Amino acid sequence: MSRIGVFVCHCGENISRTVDVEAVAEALKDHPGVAFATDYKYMCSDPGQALVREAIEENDLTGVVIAACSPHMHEKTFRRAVDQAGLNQFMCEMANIREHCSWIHEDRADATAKAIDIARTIVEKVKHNQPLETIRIPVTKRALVIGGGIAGIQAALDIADGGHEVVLIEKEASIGGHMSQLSETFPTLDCSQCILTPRMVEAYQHPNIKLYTWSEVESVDGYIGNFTVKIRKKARSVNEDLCNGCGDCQAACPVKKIPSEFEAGLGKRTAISVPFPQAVPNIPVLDRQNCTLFKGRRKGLAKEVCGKCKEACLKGAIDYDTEDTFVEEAVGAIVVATGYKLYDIGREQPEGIKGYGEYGYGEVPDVIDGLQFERLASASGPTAGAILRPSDGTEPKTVVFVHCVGSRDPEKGIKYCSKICCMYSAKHAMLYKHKVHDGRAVAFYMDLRAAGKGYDEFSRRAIEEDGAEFVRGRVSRIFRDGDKVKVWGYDTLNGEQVVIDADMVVLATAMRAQDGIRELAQKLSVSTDEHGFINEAHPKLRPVETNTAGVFVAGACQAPRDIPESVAMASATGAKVMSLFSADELEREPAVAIVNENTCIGCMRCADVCPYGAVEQREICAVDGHVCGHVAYVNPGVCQGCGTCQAVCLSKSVELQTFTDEQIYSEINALCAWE
Amino acid sequence: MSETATGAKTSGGGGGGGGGGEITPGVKELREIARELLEAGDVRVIIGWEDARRGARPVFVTDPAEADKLIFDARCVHNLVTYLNPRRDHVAELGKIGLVVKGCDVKAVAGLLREAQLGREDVVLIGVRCGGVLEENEMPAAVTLTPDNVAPRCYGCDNREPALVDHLVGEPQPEPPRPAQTIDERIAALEDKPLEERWAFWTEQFSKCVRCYACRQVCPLCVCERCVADKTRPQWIESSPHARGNLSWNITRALHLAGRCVGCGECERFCPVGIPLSLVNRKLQQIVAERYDYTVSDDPEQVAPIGDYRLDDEQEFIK
Amino acid sequence: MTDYAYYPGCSLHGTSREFDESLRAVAAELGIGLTEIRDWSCCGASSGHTTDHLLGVALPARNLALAEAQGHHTVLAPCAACYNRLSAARLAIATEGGLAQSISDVIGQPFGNTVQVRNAVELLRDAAVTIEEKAAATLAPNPLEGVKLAAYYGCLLVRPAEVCGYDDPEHPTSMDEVISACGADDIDWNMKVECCGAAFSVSRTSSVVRLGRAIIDDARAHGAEAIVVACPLCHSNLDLRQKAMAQRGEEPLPILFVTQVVGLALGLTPESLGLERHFVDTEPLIARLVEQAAARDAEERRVKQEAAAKAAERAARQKVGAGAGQKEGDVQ
Amino acid sequence: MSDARTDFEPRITAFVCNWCTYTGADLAGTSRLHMASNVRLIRLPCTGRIDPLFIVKAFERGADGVIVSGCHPADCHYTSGNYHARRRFAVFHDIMEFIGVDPRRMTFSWVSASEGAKWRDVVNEAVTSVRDLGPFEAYRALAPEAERLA
Repeated sequence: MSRIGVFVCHCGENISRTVDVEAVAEALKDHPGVAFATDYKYMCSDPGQALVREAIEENDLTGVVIAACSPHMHEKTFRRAVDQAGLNQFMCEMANIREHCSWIHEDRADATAKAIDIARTIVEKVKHNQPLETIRIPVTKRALVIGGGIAGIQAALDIADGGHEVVLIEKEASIGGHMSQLSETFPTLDCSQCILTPRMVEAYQHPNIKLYTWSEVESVDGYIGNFTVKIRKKARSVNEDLCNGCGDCQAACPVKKIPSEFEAGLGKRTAISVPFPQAVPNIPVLDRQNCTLFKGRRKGLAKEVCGKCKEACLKGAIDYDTEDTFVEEAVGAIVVATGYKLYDIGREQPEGIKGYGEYGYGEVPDVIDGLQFERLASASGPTAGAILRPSDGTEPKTVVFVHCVGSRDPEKGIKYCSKICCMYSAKHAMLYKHKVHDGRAVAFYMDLRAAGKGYDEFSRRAIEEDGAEFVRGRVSRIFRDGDKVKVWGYDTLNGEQVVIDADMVVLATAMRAQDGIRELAQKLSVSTDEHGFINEAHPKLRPVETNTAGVFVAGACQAPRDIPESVAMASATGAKVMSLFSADELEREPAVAIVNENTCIGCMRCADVCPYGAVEQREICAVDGHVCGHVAYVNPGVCQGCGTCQAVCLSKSVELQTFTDEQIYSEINALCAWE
Repeated sequence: MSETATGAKTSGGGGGGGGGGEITPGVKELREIARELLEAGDVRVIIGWEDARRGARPVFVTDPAEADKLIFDARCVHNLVTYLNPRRDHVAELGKIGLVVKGCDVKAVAGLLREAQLGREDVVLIGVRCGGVLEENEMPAAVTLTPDNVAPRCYGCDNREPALVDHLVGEPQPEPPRPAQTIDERIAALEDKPLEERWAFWTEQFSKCVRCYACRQVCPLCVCERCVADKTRPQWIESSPHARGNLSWNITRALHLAGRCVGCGECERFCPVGIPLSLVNRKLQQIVAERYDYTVSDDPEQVAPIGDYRLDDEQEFIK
Repeated sequence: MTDYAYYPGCSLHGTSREFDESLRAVAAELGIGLTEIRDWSCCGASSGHTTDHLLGVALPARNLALAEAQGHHTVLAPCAACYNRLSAARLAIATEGGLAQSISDVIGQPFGNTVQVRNAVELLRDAAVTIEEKAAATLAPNPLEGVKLAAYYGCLLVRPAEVCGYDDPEHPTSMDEVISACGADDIDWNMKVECCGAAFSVSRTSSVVRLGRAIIDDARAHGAEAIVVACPLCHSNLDLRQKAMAQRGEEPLPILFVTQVVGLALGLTPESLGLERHFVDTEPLIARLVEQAAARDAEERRVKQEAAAKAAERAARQKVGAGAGQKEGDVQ
Repeated sequence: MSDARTDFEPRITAFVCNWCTYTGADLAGTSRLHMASNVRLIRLPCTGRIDPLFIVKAFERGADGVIVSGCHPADCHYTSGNYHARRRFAVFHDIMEFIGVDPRRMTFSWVSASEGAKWRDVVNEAVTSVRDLGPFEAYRALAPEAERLA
C-alpha cells in the first residue's frame, strides 16, 4: 500500500487566488493511498522543500506529489529535495495546477474542482512510479576530428593538450587545408604559412594525436561516448614508416606536367609528390591516375612501363601494389571540420546554380579566382610571390577584383554571403599595391562587410593608404580584348557605366560546402542545410553542437567562416569534448524503453519506428543453449524515450520507464472520478 | 470451375478411385509434387485439403503413399497458413512443412516473413490456381460457383498467379463470379446510414461476442505469444464478455490488423456468433489504400503502412 | 502538330516581312501550326508603356484576350519587343492586385490571363532536335555546315529575367543551340546581349552607330561570317546602318534572322526566306556557302567510293582465301 | 458535473506531448489565456507514445471527448514520433467513424510550444462541439449492468 504525500502550493497568490488550495489538500487527504496532504505558501522555497523532506521522514512516504507549477519549471528542484530525504527522486511528480489551472480559469469552484482532479490523477500515477536509477553510459575518452585544416588542427590540439587521445583524419596527403595555400592573412597581414606550419608540426608530433592523412571516414556506428569509426586509408603506394621525405622519388618522376592542386592549377607537380614543401607529414603520394606505370597497367601492358621512383628510393619505401586498407577506431566524441571548397564558376554547375559564363573564367587565362591570387602573392608560390599574370607572365598594371561572384545572387548563384570575400579582396588589392606600386587596383563590391576586430580599419587602409579604388556596383561582363581583359561594370554611386581595360581580373568566388559533405553527414546522422552546410543544434545557444549527441562542428563546414572564427569554433568544440570527457560515465534520465523478453515475438516493428535505431535484434537461447528465437533489445544508451515503440507493439512487450502503461492507465482511470 | 468440381468429385470418391469423373491435371500435379517432396524428404509433412463426408477439410500428409488424399476445389476455403503461425509450435515440431496455398493465403505467408515470424527456408509452398471458393465449405462435393454461394471476398481477387510459391499447379481459372452483394457494397450501404444507426449496428453485433477468441486463434497473422487482450496490469481490455469490453476488443483486433490483414475471412467464418468481421477488415484495407495507397501483396519486401510514414501524409483530420 | 496563336505585330507585316515569311516557311517545315490572331492590334511598344502603365498593359492584354477568346493556349510573338510587352503584361496582371479587373474593364472583355507567350528563339530551341534531323534528311548538302555565326540576342529577348525567364539574362545560349542544331558553328563572343540602340535609330543616329559598330567589330573579331538576330529592330538597325558602322574597306557583315538560318539548314530557297530583302547583300555569302557545301559533298562522296572499292577488293581476296580453306577441308 | 445539473458540462481528456503541446499549454498559462475548464491533460513524452487504447479507455471511463495533440510535422522532439502517430490516428479516426463514433468527439491537433493561443482555441472548440453533441451516453450505456447500478 503506497503512502503518498501531497503538497499543494499557493505560489504566493498565483494559485490560491483562483484555487481553494486548502480544499484541494483536504480533498486529497481522503484519497486512497494518500498518507499526508498539506498546503504551503511557496513549496519551492527552502522551508517549502524542508517541509517535503520532513514529511517524507515523519510519514515514511513512498511517493510525493507536488501540486504547484509546471514540471518544466520545478520538477528538478523537488526531485532533488526528495532525493535528499532518501526517497528515490523518480517517486516524485508534479501536478500542474498553476499554468494548467489557476492561471487559465476564473471560476473558483471550477478551478478548485479541476485542481483536485489534476492532483488525484498524478497521485494515481505516482502509485505506479518505480524507483529508478539515472542511466550511466561509459565514455570512451578519445576524440575523432574529421578534417586537418586549421579548425581540425586547433580542435585536435586543444583536446590533446587536455590529455585525451585524438584521431585526426585528413583526406588529402597533408594537413593544413586551405589556410596553407594562403599568402598573408587579414587583418594583420602575417604570413599564413608562418603561423600555420608550427601548428601542423605540433599536431603531427603530439603524443596524444594519431594522424591519418590520405584517409576518409568509411562508416560510423554507435552513439555519444561510444562511437566506432571505420577509416579508409587510401592506397598511398609509399610506406609511411620507411619514407624519410628525401624527395628523390619526386626528382626522378618523369611525369612533371600535372597541374598542382595546391597551386590552384598555376603550378605543376609530378605524379609522385608531396602537395607542397612544408607538407605534414612530408611523405609523398603516388597519383595513380597520372602515373605512367599505372597507365601502362590500365592498358594491360605485360611489363611495367616505368618504375623510376622505386629505383630512386634508397629506402625501398615505394610499393606499387598497396591497396586501400581499413582501420577501426573507438572514440567518444566526433568533431567535424571538413571546411569549404571554392565555387568553381567556369565549369558545370549543380542544380539551381547558373554560373557566370559572361565572366569568361576558364576561357580568359587572366581571369583567376581568389585562391589562385593567393598563390601568386605567396612567397612559396609558383611566381615566388611576384604578381605575374598567367597568360604571358608579365606584371599586370591594372587588376580588377570582383566581389560576390556567386554569393548574394539568388538569380544565378547562391543567396548567402560568403563573408570572407570583402576582407580578402581588400587584402588582395593591398598586397597587389604593395608589390606593384605603379599598379591600379579596382574592386567592384555590393556592400563592404568588414564587421570584425580591425576589419573595417583594414579595408579602409586598402582604400585610403594603398589607394585601391573601390567601386560600388556589379560587373556585367568580362572578356578578352587583345591582350587586355575588358571589364564592364556599373558604378551605382556615380550612376555611370565603367569600362576598364584590365590586365588581370580576380573573382572573389563564393564559399561552398565540401563535396561529399552530405554523405558524411548521413554517416554521422547529422543534418545539413539546403546548401550542404552542417546544421548546428541551435543557431544561437548551441552553435558548435549538432542534433546528434556527441558530434560537434567547427569551421567552414557549418557556414562560411574566416580563420579566427574557425579557430574559435574549434576551441569551443574542444571545450565541449573535454566536458563530455570530464566524467567517466554519462548520466541520463532513465526514460528509456525496456523489452519484456518473455512476451516479445521479435516482429521488430519497434525497430522500424525507432528514430534513433536504438532497437537491436537479440537472439535468445533455450536452456540447452541453442538459439531458439530472437527478440528486440533497446539500447538504453541510444534510446531517447519517445515511446513510439511501445505504441506500435501489438503484444505490449515494451515499457517506457517513467511513462509506463500502468501509470497512464491509472491516470485515465483517475479521471473517471470526476464529480 | 467445373473441372475442379469434377476433380473434387472423384477425389471425393476417396483415393481417386470411384466417382466416375477424372481427376483434374491440377490435382494430379499437386499430388505428384507432394509425393516427391515427401519421398525426397524435402518436407516431413504436407498440409493441404482432403475430402471428408461433410466437405473439404485440412489434412496432414506425412506418408508419400497418402499423397492421393490431397484435393483442391471450391470447398477448400481454409487458410492453412494459420498452421505456420509460431503459436502453433506443435506443428513446427513435425518438421519442415510443405503447405498448399491459394493466392489469398500466400499473402499471409508474406506477412509472416515480413514480420520475421517465419524463415522462407522453413516451408515449401505449393500454390494452387484458384477460381474462387465457396462461402460455406460443408458440401459433400464441390458445386459450380454462383453469385449466391461464392465467398464474397473472392470477387476481384488480385493474386490469382501467386509469385511467392515454390510450385504452382493447375490451369488458369476463370474469374470468380460477382456475389449477390460485394463486401464493398455492404460497406457503402452501411456508410450511407447515419452515425447513430452505424453505432447501433456495430454495438449490437459486438455485444454478441462471447470472447471465445476464435477469430484470434484462427488468424494466421495474430502471432503474439501473449495477446494484449489477455494482459492484466494494466488490463486495457476488460475480459468479461459485455458490450463495453467487447467493443474495446473488436476495435483493438481491427487496429492490430490495419495494413496487415490479407482478407482471408477465416475470422468471420470461425466466429460462432456471426459477427461480420470481414466488413471491418475490408474497411481497414480501404483506409490504408485510400490514405497510403497500400494494398497488401505476397511480396515479403513490401513495407507495411503502419510503422512507416511519408512527410506529406494526409492530415485533414488534424487541427 | 502543335498549334500557336500567331501575333506578328507591326514589324513582321511591314519592315521585317522576311522575318514573317521565313518564320511561316520554317514552321510549316517543322509541323508547327500558326493561326494569326483575328483583329490583333498594336502591342504598344515602346511608346505605350513609357506613357502610361495601365495603357502599357492594356494594349498587349487586348491581344492576349483575343487569343484566349479564340481558344488558344500559347501565343507566338516573334518580335522581341512584342514578346517583351506581351510577357510583361502577363506578369503585371498576375502579380499586381486589382489590375486584372481594371484591365478587363478597359479592354471591355473578360481575360483569364491563361495564354502563354513565347518567342521564335524559344520555339526553335525546343524544336532543335527536329531541326537537326530534318537538316540531315534534306537531299542537298547543308550549306551551313561549319559556318561561323554570331548569335545576337539584344536587350528585349532575354531581359528582364522575371519577364522572359526562358534563358540566362546575362549569358543566354538558346539561339546558339538553334544555330548549332543547324550544323553551323555558334561562336563565343562578347556582345550577345549588348544594346544596339535601335530605339534611338532616328533621334541619335551617332550613338546608334557607335553601339552598332562595337557589336559588329566584336563579331568580326571572333570570326563571325554573319550575325543572327531574332528582333526586327536589331535587324533593321544593324542591317540598315551597317554602311555607317563598318570601318573603311571592310566587307559588311550580313544580318540574318534566326528563322532564315533554320530555313537554309532545312534546304529552303533563299527567296522563300526573303533573304533578298536585306540591305547588306546576303547573296555572296550564301553563294559561297553553297559552293563550299557542294565541294565538301563531292569530296565526301569520292572518299566513300574509294573506301567502298577497297572493301570490295578485300572481300574478293577473302573469298579466294576461303575457297582455299575449303579445298584443304576436302582433302582431309 | 453530476446528472442533477441540467446544463451539461463535457468531460474531455487530452493526451499531449511533453515538448510542444504541454509546453504550449504552459505558455497559455503564463500568458493568462482564459479557457474552458473541462479539459484534463495527461502528459506523455511524444504523440508517438499514444496508443489508441488510451482513447478507448478514456471513453470507457466516461470521457465525452478526447484531444490528442503534439508537435507539428517536422518539429517532433524525437524527429518522427508525430509522423507515426499521424498514421496511427488517421486509421483510428476512420475506423471509429465507421463504427459510428462522432469524429467531433475526437480532436487531433498540432500545437507547438509557442502556440498558447492556439491551444486555448483547440480547447474551447473541442468543449463547444462536445457540449453540442451532449454526453457520450451511448458509450456509457455499454457498461455492464452492475456498474451502471452502482
